[in-house]
Amino acid sequence: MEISQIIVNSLIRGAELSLLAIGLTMVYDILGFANFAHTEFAAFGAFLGFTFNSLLGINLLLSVVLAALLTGLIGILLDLSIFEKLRARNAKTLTMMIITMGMGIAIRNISRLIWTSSTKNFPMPLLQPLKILGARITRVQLGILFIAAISMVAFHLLLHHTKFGKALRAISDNKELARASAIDSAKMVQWMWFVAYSYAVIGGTMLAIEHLLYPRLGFDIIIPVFCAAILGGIGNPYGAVLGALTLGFAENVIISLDFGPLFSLGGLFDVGSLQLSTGYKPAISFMILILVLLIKPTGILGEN
Amino acid sequence: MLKIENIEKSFGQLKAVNGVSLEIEKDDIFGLIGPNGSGKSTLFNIISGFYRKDKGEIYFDGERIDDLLPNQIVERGLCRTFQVSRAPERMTVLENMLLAAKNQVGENPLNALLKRPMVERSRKKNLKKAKELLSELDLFHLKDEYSGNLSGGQKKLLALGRIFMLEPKMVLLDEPTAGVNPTLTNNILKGMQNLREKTENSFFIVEHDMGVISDVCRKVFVLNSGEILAEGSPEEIQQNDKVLDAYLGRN
Amino acid sequence: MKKSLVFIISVTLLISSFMSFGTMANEGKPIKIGLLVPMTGTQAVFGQDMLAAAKLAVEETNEAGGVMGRPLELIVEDTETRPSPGMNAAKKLIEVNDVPILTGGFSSGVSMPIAEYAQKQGVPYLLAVPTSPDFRHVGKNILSVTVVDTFKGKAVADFAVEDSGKDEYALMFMNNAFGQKLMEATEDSLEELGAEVVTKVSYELGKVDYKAELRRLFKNDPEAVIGTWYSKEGLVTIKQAYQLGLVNPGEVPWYVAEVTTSFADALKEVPEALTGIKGLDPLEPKQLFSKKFEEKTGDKPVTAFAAQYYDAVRMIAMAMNFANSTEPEAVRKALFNIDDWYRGVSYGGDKRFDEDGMQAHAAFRKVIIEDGELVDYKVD
Amino acid sequence: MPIANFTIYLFTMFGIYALFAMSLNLQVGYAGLVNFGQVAFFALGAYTSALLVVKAGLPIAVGIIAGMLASGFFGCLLAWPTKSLKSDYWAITTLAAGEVIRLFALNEKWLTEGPFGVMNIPQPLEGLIDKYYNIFYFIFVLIVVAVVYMLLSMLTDSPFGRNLKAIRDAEDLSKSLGKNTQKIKVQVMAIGGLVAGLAGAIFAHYMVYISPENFRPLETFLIWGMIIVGGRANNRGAILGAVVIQTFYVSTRFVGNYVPIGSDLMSAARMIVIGLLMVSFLIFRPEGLLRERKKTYPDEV
Repeated sequence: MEISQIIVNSLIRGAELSLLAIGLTMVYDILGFANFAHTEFAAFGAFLGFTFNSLLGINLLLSVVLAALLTGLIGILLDLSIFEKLRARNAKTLTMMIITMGMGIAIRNISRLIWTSSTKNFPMPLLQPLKILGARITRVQLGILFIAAISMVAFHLLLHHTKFGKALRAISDNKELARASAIDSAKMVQWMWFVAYSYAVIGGTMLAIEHLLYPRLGFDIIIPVFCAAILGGIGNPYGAVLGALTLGFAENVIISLDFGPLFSLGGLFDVGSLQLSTGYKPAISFMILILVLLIKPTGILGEN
Repeated sequence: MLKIENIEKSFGQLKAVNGVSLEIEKDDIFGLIGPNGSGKSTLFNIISGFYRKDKGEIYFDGERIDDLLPNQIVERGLCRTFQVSRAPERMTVLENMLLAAKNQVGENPLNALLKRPMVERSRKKNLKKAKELLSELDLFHLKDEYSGNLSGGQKKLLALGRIFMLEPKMVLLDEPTAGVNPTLTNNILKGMQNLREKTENSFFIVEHDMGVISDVCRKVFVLNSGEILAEGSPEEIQQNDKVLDAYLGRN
Repeated sequence: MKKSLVFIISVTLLISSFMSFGTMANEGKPIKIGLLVPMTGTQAVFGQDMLAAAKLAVEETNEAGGVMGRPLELIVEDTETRPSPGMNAAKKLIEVNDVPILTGGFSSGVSMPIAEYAQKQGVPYLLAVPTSPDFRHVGKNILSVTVVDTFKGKAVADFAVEDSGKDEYALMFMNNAFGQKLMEATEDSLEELGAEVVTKVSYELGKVDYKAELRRLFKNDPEAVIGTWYSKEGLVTIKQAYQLGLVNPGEVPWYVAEVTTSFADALKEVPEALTGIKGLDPLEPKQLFSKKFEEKTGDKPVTAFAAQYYDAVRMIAMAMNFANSTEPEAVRKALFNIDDWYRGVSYGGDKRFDEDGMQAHAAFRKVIIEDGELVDYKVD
Repeated sequence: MPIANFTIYLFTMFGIYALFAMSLNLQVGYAGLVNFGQVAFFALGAYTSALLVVKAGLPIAVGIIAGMLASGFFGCLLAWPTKSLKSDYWAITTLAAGEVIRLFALNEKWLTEGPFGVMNIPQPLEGLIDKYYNIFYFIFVLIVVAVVYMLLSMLTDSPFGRNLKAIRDAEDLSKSLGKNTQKIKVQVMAIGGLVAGLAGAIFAHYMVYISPENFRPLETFLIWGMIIVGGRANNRGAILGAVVIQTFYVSTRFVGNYVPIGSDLMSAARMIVIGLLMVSFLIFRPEGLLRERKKTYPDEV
């Protein structure tokens, strides 16, 4: 495959995953637990957007924004009704993690109950691809890259030019201090859920638009998203973006590599072409995850 | 007995411990004081193997220990407590004591299944010792209470009790009386001294309460900004100008 | 401990009471047969369709006087497209509901253990959809209304070679029992016809991204593509193939083993991407069933599987009437007697069994997709 | 006797799930190691035993033991790179590992028969006992559950079990008391693996057929539901949880006969209930139905 095609594919995959990984890494960092329901809410939000768009006939962009806001609100509500209480009770991260897992199972099946298991397809014009520098890319994919870029710039501005962003970074830098200081951390945490889930919905919708929308979508991307977040170093949103892009690249390269020459030991044996079975594609992110954990568990951008 | 040479440790930009050297002899109580953020806890964490040093060497009983894991350091007889006492939520006080006992046969899962009589014998022995220690520390009445439910002071006493189950050669105590009411503080100090006399081991105490230090310690080290500022007897320290400026002067 | 004991006992009582309800109802009038349908899990999409067809068959049977003068009733159990729940379902049907015969099923992987179990229990199982050739050897109680994979593989290979005259083929089949057997059969037939298979791609079900698989498929520059999909996977694959610029049936023709199954969704969602793709579908004589089905449900049957479910239920009802009994062995034997009489609606309608209870005949319809419609196709 | 058969089948499955849940309980309840991929151990036990018996023609007992060992070894292997990391990473790694094992079973046809699954798995003593085989197998499972329960109780009551709880409640304390926590974690993953592997092997020889479809992540969630509802750090809780959740799961089948609700909806509703049960138990009754028992030492000295 052309190297330009690999880059384009990796960019698209990375863009979709990063919007999901940003929120995951924030919550993980500030609250100290891995949220296993994160990607499930992304899928749920995508379903909401789909409903607004194709059933109520609202414009697609507006539908996605509405769905993102709504899912963000759900995030706030869940924090108020569940996580805040558990934090007050000093519940262990283990408890929190299992709760999110249970929540994920429930959300996934609520989507199934409402929208059934059958797949949904965002109404998008099906067009032959454009050719840019030898790589094929569709208009929809270009749109996805564009929106992802805008979302990331917006996130950067949010982090550096708002009171919320400053407070968030302060807490991230020194959790003990932030708890003692006057920063209204409860309110900040709720904003954080809002942002995390809103971004997750944008990412989830982009995935659904490019591929398909179905209730198990959230579960199917949980490992790559976690992998991206850990690869980038937990708590570092820029790292998450970098991690997502790296993962996207690794997935595309490994699946198209021909290991034949490697195992023929310089032509000694004829093993023909030896490629990783595409059935193992979901395992690539796992392998990378294990490698990262073995070599540098703090991620590429993390400190030791 | 414990010899620290030129230990350095940084967290990102911050140099927490910057070239600390000190030596502690056998069979006595030593103190380490310093203001908040002076690197006391970091130093303790390095000695006990919880943090990796960046540079320097540590010797205990003539053996180099700065590359060992925490449990390996404990095996050599150097034990520690924590500033914020750890107290397992769902383990009773007595279980806490039994947990600390050294070299239990039943810690190996195979032994636990196959060598039942030996496990039983070692359990009886440890149980006896644990109960005695609890009585001495005045915790016996709480033996079946979950350690998570104890008060801060009681947790510190329990931490001391656990340490003595381990029969260490040297103990690192991280602020053993911080946030504890005066009666319990006395209990803790008394218990510490009693036990030390019986077992002839050494103590190295981090404290910010000068009173506690001067009561029990023979020699005190003062740490400031990651460096040793002064060392000497409590009296000498209290009259040292540098120390007064840097630390006591603020009080 | 006491508490848990009390609990266990009450649970047992609860379950038994449920079950006794089941048996009490069993002594009532209707004659019950067990239907295994995947209503959840990876193949849930087809479940509704097949169930509706089976219900239509029951309705028609009852309008025509029922079975031995008694109404026919389906007991429907969900296999969840997973072996364990599938087994639970079959056990419940046989052991609790005491049905004399099972039918339905979908994936061979799910139905295989059920078949083994039914064989042991002496309860006939008339397979409606599963097509693995291995069912032939399970035992006398296992019968089928559909043709095995070897038939289908040969049919699609013949069609492709005859129509395109190409020599180098790339195959893309799902990684489950059905897909793999079909791929084997297709490959064998192609090689017999002197053609070569240059690439084989097995894809995992339920994924949303088959770009890597598609790139593999075209890696060795095949002259034609043969494959089959389930509805959801078919939609993703064809969408992405189209977006990658890989669908040009004028240059590299595509042949699909089961068109409606593969593209039920794609025909609705992305008809433009399918134009020019050719393939096979089980021949439904005169489309009578589809018309009835549409009248009844308002929709056309999504796939040809519906017709197979319909056939299975009608054949069982007829066999019971022939045997004038619901005794399992009698029904099984009667199934071999009705097959000359019954005109089915799937695979051309000839439902004669061979000595192993498998189908011996099948007729396919050759189609080409134009503007989202299946158009009859004739090889020149 | 059809109903009796079905009941015996249900109770046999209770037993298999009870073993499975106890294995998870040891890791989660006692040692606090979050394992979201327990189904991988179950699958390894099942496949190893099935393949050795079917393909290599080894005796069933050898197959079962090999299944346990394979699964226990996998526990070590998985624990090795993660042993020094926070428990969150365990959760993710194990979740992913569970899927990798299933993908392996699905893709390596030369070994596992891929999607076809392994068929005609022999059953112990199947020629000898004919009519009452169900009852025989049920009793066999019952005995295994009892033995495993006893052994696990011995373990969790021992100093080893105490070390596990200490790692769960205060890992750095255990380190400061000289416990080699990394080694203990590897040990507990291995033991949990052995038990899950045993459950898997028994399952394989009971079902006579296994395929990758048997080992979807759903199974892991079910046993999580079992130990959270039944009670963590309590082996009786795990058994009770297995009975409760499995009963709930199977009984929805019967409800479907009386309440007109689509089967897809029913299955979704069923999983919603299990998810919500997990959440609400952790909030309102975190200790589960049977709480962890306080260990006291009566005055005997």
